Amino acid sequence: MAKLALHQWFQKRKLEKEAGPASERLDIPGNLWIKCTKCQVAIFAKDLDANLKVCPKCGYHFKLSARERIEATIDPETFTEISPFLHSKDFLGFVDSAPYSQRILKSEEKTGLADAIVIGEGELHGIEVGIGVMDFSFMGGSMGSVVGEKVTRIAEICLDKKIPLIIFSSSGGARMQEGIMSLMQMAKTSAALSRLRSAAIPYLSIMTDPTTGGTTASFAMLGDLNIAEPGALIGFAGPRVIEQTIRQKLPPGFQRAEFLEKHGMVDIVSERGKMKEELKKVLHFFENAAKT
Amino acid sequence: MAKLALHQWFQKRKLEKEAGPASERLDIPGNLWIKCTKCQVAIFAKDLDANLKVCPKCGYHFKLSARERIEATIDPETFTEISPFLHSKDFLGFVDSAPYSQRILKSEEKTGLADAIVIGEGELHGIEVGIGVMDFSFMGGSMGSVVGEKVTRIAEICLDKKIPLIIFSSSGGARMQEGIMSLMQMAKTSAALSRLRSAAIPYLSIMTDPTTGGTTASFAMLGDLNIAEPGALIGFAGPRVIEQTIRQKLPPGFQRAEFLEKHGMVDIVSERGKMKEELKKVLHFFENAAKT
Amino acid sequence: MPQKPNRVLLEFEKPLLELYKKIDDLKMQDMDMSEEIKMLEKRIETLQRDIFSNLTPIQIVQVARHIKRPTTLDLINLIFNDFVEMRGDRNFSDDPAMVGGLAMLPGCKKSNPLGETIFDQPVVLIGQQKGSNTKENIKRNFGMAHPEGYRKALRLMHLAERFNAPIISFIDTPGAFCGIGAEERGQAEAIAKNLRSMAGLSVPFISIVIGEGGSGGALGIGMGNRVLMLEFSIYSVISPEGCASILFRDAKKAPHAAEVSKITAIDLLEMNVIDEIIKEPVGGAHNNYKETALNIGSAIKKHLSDLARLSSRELIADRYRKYRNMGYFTEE
Amino acid sequence: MPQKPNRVLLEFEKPLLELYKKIDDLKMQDMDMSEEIKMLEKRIETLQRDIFSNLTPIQIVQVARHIKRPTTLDLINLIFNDFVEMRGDRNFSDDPAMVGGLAMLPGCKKSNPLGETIFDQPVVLIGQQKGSNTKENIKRNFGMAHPEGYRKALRLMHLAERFNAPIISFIDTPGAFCGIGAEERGQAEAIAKNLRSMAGLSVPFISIVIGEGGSGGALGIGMGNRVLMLEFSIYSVISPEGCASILFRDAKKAPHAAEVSKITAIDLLEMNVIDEIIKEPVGGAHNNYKETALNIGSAIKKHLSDLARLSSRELIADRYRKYRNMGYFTEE
Ligand SMILES: [Zn+2]
Ligand SMILES: [Zn+2]
Repeated sequence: MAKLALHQWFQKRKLEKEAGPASERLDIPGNLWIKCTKCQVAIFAKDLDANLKVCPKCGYHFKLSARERIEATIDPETFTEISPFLHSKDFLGFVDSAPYSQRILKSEEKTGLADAIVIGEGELHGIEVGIGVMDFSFMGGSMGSVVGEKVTRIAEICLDKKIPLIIFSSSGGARMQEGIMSLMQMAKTSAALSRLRSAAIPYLSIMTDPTTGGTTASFAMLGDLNIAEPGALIGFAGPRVIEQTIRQKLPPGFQRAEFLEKHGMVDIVSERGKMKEELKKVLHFFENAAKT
Repeated sequence: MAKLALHQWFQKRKLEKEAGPASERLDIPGNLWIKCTKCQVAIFAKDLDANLKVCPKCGYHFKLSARERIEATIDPETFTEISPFLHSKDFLGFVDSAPYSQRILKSEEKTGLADAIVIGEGELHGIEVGIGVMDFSFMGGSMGSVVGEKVTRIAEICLDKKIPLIIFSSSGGARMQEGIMSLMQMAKTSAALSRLRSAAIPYLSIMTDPTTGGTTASFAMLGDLNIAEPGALIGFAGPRVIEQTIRQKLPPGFQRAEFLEKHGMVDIVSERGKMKEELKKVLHFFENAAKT
Repeated sequence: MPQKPNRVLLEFEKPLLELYKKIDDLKMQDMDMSEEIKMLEKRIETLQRDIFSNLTPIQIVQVARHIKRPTTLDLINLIFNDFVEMRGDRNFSDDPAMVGGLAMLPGCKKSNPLGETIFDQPVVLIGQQKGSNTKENIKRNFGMAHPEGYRKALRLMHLAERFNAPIISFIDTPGAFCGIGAEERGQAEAIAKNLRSMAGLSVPFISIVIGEGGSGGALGIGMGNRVLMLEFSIYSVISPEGCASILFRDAKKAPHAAEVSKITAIDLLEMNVIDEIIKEPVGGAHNNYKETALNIGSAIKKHLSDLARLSSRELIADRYRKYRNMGYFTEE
Repeated sequence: MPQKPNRVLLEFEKPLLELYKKIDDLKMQDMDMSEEIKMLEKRIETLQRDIFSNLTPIQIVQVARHIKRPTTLDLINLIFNDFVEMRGDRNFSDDPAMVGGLAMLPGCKKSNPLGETIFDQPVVLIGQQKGSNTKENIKRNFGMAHPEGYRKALRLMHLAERFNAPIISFIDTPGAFCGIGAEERGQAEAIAKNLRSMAGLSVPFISIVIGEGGSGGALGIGMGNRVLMLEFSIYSVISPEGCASILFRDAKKAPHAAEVSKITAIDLLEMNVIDEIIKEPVGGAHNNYKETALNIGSAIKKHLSDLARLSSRELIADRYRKYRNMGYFTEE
């Protein structure tokens, strides 16, 4: 399954849906009922899915996989994945509790993804866009060489085709198993965005729960508009690191999307259900600005 | 005396010096001894002058007139005044405790200046510069049409000749007797500086005690380097206005040069005695940068 | 039972009170009084027209500050489509006293060989935001922005420039805020940098004073290629009260200060500080938001279409000329 | 009576202690012992050379963090003339953990038809600043900058660009500071914006790791066309201690983490993350500031003269290529 491109996966999923209950459902505990992380209410899995995985009771935003996000964002049948077969290389021979190469294999099996991001082209309300979507379930959405390369590739494609770039971030930061190379991805991706900026190609960054570390301190913070999902944890350092550094408890709401909005780092905090509409308005603006 | 250009004034002063004690000395109370505003020590007037009007005891910087400042900054015999005969016009027919036209005449008589700024060209350690020096004793250094026009003219000359611009500010803000026109001088001078910036002509702003209001919120804050004299009051609103607004006492040191340095608004706080040397280093840098 | 409208009448509008009361009384009756009401309403309109054509400067100040006067967001929502509000200065905070974002201006016209095309023009909007009641005003700091407000505005201007969208700014502020934090974070620096940056903007820029144009705080977003003013708005280097207490040492002399400082739209048009006066509905902008918005929208479209003919270089030169020429002096 | 020098010896330098003591004793005697002292000093040098040619990664970490290691300002004052320190981010504050300003680099060479000209090159300098003792370190926040430090650096980079001066950055930080204020004021935003801006700089840009190159905080001023490293400095995505406690769940495994993470100059040169290693004096940079400065100065001049041949466009392209190529992956 690791070597399955996303369009193949969509195809497979479609077939499975027709055949019977999707096997992916099985990894949700209890299958049919899900307990909300925030308000503890039990939600019927199908209702949660229908509501884009937002708790109908308290509005808590569950994490979406890259595939779910693409489905929720890109017009049906318009998505083409790019570079689905890029894989990380364990060039340091890094072993912590397990060898890095094994970790990668495990994550591939678990997620059906080749690394922590999916990139591709598609349409959003009929507007052609390049899109990158990170997936937190692949090694905590950590950024290594593959994430850096794919962000760069999709940025270069957008530059080439003069179409807007949208990136949904969800990341714990740099992938330490790739040492300094993971740090260099911050430089690499930011350089790619520098080119987009010079060419006046719009770039929209959407930060979802959580977006921290090297991802935040590079491409996630550099949107022409920075957008966030409600309650998403967004920061440079993780809250635990800060608590250890300053030896005090952090105030409630610290580093949440609304906190960043208040502190001037985020333009819009948008509920998942309204996100596509919001993006459409913004893209429509840029599309027309480019014409006049 | 109002219509005396600065080079004529220097000439006159030279003659007077040769003839006997300068008549300007008479406006300092007690003539020979001056009490320090800050430490209250009595200083022999000649010593104070020799020390560029800085108290030898506590370092308090007395105000300098525009002419004294030019003498302290520009190489001897190199200064040429520009537009010495620009005069304010009482276009609103403004009368407060006295008609504006009379206020102007009085200030002209008192200071020997045509308005609150002197502009000209000269050399600083052999480097050609355009310079503007405000004089607080002319209606509190307030900015009306003449100050705005002269700042703009000297900026345009620097643009034309590709020489650096230096402005010493000392101002209570906009000249209210010129109504909205005094406000528009902020736009006018900033626009002139915008041209300098685009052409990469260096502009050094030196803020002296006090620099507030519309002057601070336009050309004074826009230096490639912002420099200040120690203890100078620098702000947007005057301290009394702020105290009235927030109904509390201001902390000590508030809005002083060192406070602005700490808050990131000023590059260098330089004692008057070291100012020329500091400017020389900076000008030397820019001169060489332009060559390479 | 119909509710009595929540009217806020200014001192000089008191002659209207009796007529309004009569209408209210008629509305309470069981019989159909619509004819009589219509007549009364006509009389009100005539009286209003009369009153508002003879306002003194200090009365105009009162209209400009009217609590029910349409705010920046009120007008944005009436004039434009698809407004996307953008928040924050990317430095320190989001300032609720300064708003801005992306929007589409419908009904713009472009001439071409085949005739006229009507299109939606993308524009970047900025403006000071007052509240329509005390609670809102506290949240909006009475429209007095901090440095971060000016820095948010600057961020939006640069975005507009990058994407080649015209900028419309709405000016409505008693002034930039005076306080410890504002000084610490460089109120003067923020405004100064905006002035310099506005001078160099490569896109068409229109500024509109819709209420109070308070000093450097107003100018900090106001260096348009065209500066327009609503009929009963003001624009001044200092408030009449401030001027009175500083220059006349008596705050009660504000009416006199308003008079001599020349702060009304007509005065400013005469001095070439503004380019056009936008008519207000009978009884002032607060009496009819829609008509106000319509008038502003038309003015924006007219000036945008004029400015569209200029190249980036020409736009900058046009702006330079405009501000370069401001000032009265003699040279002998 | 001569004072005993205030030496700070690292654990692995302990073999030197006895020799130092002997010298100290000899110096205390009344007789002339200069010959004997010279001999001992030679033995020390030999031993130092020996020790420093076989340092383990964690020992290099210790040298890189040595309290007496020359700081950014130490080196600036030794390498350049007429340094003018510039303060402040024009937003919020001046960050003492990040310094910068204007300076002249003497002794630069330019070839021309008539031979070689020697000239002073104006340069813009930025760098993290550590203290040389606890008091200074507290003032400098141990070289950990807040967002305002990165914004000051950015201001200086833009100034350099405007006046066409090359930029030299000195990297010496455990990392960008982690704290409430740093998060509130956008540490991530500040670093991200610097990265994007550095990528687009139109002037030659050289970054030099002189001590600790701590993660994003180091990279935030480190995207030079050339990246150089002092021999015993380190550059890593996370400190060995951090890596050990997160990945190996045991902070004591820092030596192992230092080993496997490849953070020394030699490792990084092999991976093409840096372009050159600058030799340190025998016993490390802290043993001889002047020689260290001389070596760095020569390296800067060499690379500046190389980069001087590139146009602005080529400089940007050169930088893009450099960072574009970073990463290891397969594609099948
Ligand atoms: Zn819930
Ligand atoms: Zn004194």
